[in-house]
Amino acid sequence: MFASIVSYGLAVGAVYALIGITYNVMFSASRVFSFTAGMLGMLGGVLGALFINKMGMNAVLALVAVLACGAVLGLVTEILTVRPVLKSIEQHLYVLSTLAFALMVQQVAAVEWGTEAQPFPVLIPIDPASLWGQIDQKFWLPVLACAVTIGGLEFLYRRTLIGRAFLAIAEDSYAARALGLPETRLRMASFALAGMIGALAGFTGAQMLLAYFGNQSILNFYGFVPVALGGMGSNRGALIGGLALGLFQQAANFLVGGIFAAVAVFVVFIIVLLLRPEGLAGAATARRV
Amino acid sequence: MRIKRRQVLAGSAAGAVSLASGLASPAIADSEPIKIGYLPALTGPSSSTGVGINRGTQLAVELINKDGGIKGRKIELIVRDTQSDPTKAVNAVAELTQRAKASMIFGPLNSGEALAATPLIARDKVPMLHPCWVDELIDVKKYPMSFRIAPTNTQVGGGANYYVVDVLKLKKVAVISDTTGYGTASVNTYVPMLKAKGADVVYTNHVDAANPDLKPELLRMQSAGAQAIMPWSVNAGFLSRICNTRGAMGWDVPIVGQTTLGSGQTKALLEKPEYWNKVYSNNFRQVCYANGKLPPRAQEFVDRLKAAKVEFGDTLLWWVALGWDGGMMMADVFKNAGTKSDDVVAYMNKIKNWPGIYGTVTWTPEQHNGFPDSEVVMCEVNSLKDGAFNLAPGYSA
Amino acid sequence: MTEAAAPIRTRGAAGTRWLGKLEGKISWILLGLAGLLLPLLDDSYIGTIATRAYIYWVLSAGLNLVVGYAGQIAIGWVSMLTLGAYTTAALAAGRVGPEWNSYLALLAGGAVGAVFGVVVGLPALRLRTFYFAMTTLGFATIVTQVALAWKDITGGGVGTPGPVFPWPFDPGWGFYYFCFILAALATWMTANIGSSRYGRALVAIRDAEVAAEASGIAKPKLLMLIFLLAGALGGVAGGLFSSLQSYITPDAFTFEMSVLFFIGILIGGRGSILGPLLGTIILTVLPEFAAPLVQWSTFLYAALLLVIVLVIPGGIADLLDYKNRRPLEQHREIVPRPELLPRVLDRPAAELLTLKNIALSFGGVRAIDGLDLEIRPGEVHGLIGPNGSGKTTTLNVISGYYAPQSGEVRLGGAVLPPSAAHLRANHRIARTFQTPRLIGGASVLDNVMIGGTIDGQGSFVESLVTLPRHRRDEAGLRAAAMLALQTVGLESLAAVRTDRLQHSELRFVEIARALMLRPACLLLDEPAAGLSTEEIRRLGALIKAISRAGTAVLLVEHHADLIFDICDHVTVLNLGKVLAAGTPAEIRSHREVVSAYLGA
Amino acid sequence: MPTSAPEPLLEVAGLSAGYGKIVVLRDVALTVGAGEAVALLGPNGAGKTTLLRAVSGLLPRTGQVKFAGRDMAGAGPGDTVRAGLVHVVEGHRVFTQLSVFDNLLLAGYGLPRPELTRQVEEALAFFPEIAAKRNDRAVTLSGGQQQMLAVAQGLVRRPKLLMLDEPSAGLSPVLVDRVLAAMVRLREAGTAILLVEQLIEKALAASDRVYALARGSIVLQARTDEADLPNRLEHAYFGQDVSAPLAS
Repeated sequence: MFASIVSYGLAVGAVYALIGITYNVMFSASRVFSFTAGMLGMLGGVLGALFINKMGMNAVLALVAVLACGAVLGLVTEILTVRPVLKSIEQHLYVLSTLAFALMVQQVAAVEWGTEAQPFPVLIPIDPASLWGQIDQKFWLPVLACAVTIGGLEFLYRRTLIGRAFLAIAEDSYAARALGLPETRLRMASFALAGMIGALAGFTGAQMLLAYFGNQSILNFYGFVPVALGGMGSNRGALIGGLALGLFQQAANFLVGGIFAAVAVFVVFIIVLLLRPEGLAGAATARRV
Repeated sequence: MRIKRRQVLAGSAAGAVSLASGLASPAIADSEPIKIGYLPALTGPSSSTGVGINRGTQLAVELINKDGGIKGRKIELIVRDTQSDPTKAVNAVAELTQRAKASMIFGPLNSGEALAATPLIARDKVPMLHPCWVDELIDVKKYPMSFRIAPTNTQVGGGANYYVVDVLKLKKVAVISDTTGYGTASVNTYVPMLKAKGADVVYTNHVDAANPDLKPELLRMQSAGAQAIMPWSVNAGFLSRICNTRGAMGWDVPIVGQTTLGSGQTKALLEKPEYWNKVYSNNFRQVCYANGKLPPRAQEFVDRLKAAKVEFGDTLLWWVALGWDGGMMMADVFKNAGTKSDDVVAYMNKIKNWPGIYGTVTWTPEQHNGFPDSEVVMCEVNSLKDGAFNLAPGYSA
Repeated sequence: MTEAAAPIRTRGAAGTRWLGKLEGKISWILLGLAGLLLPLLDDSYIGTIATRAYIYWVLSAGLNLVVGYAGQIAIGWVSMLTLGAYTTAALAAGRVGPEWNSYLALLAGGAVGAVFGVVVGLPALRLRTFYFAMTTLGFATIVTQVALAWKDITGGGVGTPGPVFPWPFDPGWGFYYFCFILAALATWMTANIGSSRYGRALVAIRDAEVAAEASGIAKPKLLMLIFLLAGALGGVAGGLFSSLQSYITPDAFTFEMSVLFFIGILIGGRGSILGPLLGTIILTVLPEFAAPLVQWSTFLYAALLLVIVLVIPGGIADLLDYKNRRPLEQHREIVPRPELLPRVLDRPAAELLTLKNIALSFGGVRAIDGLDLEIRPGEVHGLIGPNGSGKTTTLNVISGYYAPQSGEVRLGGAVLPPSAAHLRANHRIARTFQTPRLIGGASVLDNVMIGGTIDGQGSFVESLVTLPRHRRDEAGLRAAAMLALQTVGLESLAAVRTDRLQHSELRFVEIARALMLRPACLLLDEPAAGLSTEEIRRLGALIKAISRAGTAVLLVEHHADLIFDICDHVTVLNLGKVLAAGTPAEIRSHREVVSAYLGA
Repeated sequence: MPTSAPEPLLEVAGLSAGYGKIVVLRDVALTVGAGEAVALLGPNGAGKTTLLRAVSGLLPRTGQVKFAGRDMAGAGPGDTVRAGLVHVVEGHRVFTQLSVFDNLLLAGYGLPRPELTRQVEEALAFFPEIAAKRNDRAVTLSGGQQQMLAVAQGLVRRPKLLMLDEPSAGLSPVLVDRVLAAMVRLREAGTAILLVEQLIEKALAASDRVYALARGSIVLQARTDEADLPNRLEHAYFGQDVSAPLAS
């Protein structure tokens, strides 16, 4: 029982964390929260199932293809729904444009690839006897993906110039432009990156969550909770928040059962936000006049 | 997939036509087609049943019209895809009864929409043929004009309960469902029935079908000492998770329950094929293999389907059969009673042992549930072949 | 705000005013007739669809105030429909206690909606836009979950039959008229609010929150009232919905429906009533005429939303708003009429505004460092100094945006509470802003009327149903605003959308709005920035006249010539300290000041 | 037209710019010769910062900007920087979360690595004080050091013309002198400079020519060695006697 809470809780928590990071990567490049985060997670699963089951790709090829699709969708999001409304960001039109785009994509997924949950194949053929086989890969795959992503991002932001350029844009885009940093291209790059992270989350989580168009709204919400709790833009916060959420949710699942688990998560979410609108690790807002 | 979409278009095109012709005078000349309102869920969630049934109905109407229709009048099937959305169903009912002046309504298939549609159809005094299982839909006082051509949930659950308690001789039972109307309704009805049969219901719960991890549920069942799991849901994902979790836990209890346990989608979602062993789903004697052979009526029907190149390997034979029976039943009624609703009801009240593919139907003025208990059986889901199954062990052929 | 703009007419012949009134109402009359006569078609399919549209509109009418006016992105408002539906149905079916009369049950549904409207609304006071959107979404899912779980009341997944309303509104056309009447009522009431000072305040909160506070608008109280109303309407809509559906199960309350309400409003256009009404009707009817597209309906809604956001943010309301497509006269001149000021500023004699030893620092930087200031009624007090010398900060302390770490601000005898911007208006302290804070989508007159919000007497409820006091308020505010506009010389633009004005005109609109407070003290933050020399001259004359009418004016300005022309008294700040104070002449001759101002 | 420089490095003519509806600059013309140091003075709100932003492409503008003989029409900040015209913005806005060294690397974003590191070292050489803190995060620097870092960022690309916006703002006199001293050395190294400053005397001391901007247009142009300059400036500032004879 405890083992199940931990294994499943961490796995699903890792998926939430990855979606949260997807939110963050887009946010820090543009100050925009995008409803497309959950969409990317959903597509990671649906497209993965499509490529492997219907088109008979092997797992690696499928992963590459899915990541590519994620990147493209990230770019489309930036060009179609973010850039046009960026100059009047205080009107928050991005909430609407990204929501609209996400809904459109979800509907296409539903109609084209079915409203029933599709099976998602076992990606890595391991014999259960082996060490790796001890724990079902649907549990450790997302965790692995999460670790790799965090590591990758840390490397990107700490070791590479382009990564520092991302940080620079996030901190002060005006000064960054004045230095001649290609702000637009960097923003597109981070949306592409976010696209890949979201797709990866969906792809590695799909053995557990199945390839199902309905996962979009679930991931949108549960992926945002870690961001809200961990403070926007903070990937560490998203990671911790995500794993905590996963464990909490699963524990509630065991102790009080399905429906009330959802209610419990929501209540905690609201209470925390009302007490700390900036999140548990957030900062205060700037002057208005 | 392809078939599904083609039929959606066919169906809804008809819908559009009816809407266009709506303002024309409703006077019915003898040459005019007989309008049948048809409310399947062809798209959206839980539409697989609708798609399967629709194939049968469409075929039946096709053939009837090919042989010149009913007394020279063609049957016009006015299809409105409800997407199992009650609001769409309510709109559609208004269109079919009020504007299209349909002579009878077939459907809707899912509980939520059926519950909403039935009182409205009754209010408009249009005869109604029910493929849906929810007990509340049939009530000769409240809805004197609606008849059921399918079993009730009570019958279906009774069949399963009978198999668990009287055939498998298991006393400690766990009952679980998803949170849909169908799921909750079923459990609420079956648990008392089980208790009445002297079984000990050691665990009951409703679980959100979206919840991807059912291990907590099964662990609780196990620790409660359950000897059999009885899941009630039309959600393939949910049911397959139960099978997978049971398999992964290496817990060797039978799963006895809803027909979708045996659907293609459920099979596709299994992690290992053997997780489908010791899984018994509801089915219907008329469309099950006994000693490897279908009953003659069903066999003849299968040949007809193959001849008409209607795909059914990817769905369930009984779905197609149910759709077919619906079409044929309505045709029979109109042939013998005309289209005046009172005559229709009077005639239907007297139908006895009507030989359907899906079941043998009998109605009386007091009883509009026409499906015989004896034809509700259980089958071995892992014996799926051409959309049909073997009778579960323990039934006499 | 087209509705609000419609009845507005500058002093013209009675005939044109009457025509103008009609012009504003014509679309409503047509809609009403259509609704009344629809039953003549005797097609109850159309009847059902129309009834559904009315019911959805009852909810959307309220939601429109939340989304369209207050700009709160409440995506999950379907939860109110769910709550209302189950409350009404459960009570009418006698699932709790004895069976209620359907009409009473409907009222109860409204009440429950109202309560939860406030509960869901509360986070909006603290949370950022996207966060709030998410919470409403979350709440919507929770409500359905609970409906599934709480079997005794809701019937769980099996659901529960909806109420049947007895005569005169029994099923069929009776019920149709019931919904029609309620929809009309909802429209009337929300339109009343929309065109009242409450509606204007909402839009101000949406587009110019800071200016709203300066005009004495208290955001929390107002938003709660709106959420209450929107929740109640949602609940009533739910009750009607449960009756129309005849039987409700949780799967009837989908996210798609929530999206439909929300998008209907935005398609209609923010800050309009007619637009969202049409939007809702279109979205309700559309799927019926596009049967082959039924499975694509959500896609179409979303696509529509995207187009609206990117191409016509104004929505349908903008397309209907032909009045604002009439070209404006080019080379306009602003000719203030200071002689009107005595009428505008008719109020008890103003008092002395004093700052004592104010100190305020951001982080390590001392923005103001022990500042003393005296601003006398009837005088213009200039405040100059290099960048970062603390001029605007001083203004913000006086108008209550910053709380000083030490020192106090007094008006006459009263000490002003630190950092309570929305209470300053009660002390008749008005201000303008470095960059004009106006509502681009609203008419100039509406923008000015916002300045007088605190002079309204009527309560929210009185405005809801236009009781006499409300009508007196409106008439009074409108007259005062027109007078203020004449004073600054913009009356000819009263009915024009503010975002069509030139920059210089915006500055004068802000002054007109400030005058609505009949200010004892007027704070001007660089009013001359971006004005032509001639305009600056007129501005100067106006400011001087305002002070002579007994107002204490504090003028922060870079245009030294303006300062030296009109100020009676000048204070020079440097690094948050007073460097010198005196008459313009003294200051000009003050070498140190000159060099300081030039920055040595 | 000034005869001070044989062929102007920067040539601005008929330039107008503003924010949304607010027109701040009206028909501004000015030139900076190669290796020349020019001070741009004027009261607050005159449009000095706006002018720099418009020239460096941070703000949309109308009118003509020629740099090093090339028409910069439609050039964004990136192009301007690459062309060798670098704008050090007001308020020492450096990236506080990054190290000093990273801040400088970013200033040369896109340059090949070896070249980039070399030029970063060069830039650091101007400010030994911050060179010592190269690995500290910029948030740990004092205001003055941050300003030096900002200027150093401006140097990384070895600009032909460096535009400095109020490098003295918020600095103690000592630091101001240091920053301006660095500027003088730059100039000796052949970099042209356009300096926006509040501290008139210091600005004049550091430059060859001066423009005064008031109410959005150039109201005075002179050589810094001309007599009675402070007086004429004052008049220009306070809006009287705008018709002061322009320098020849």
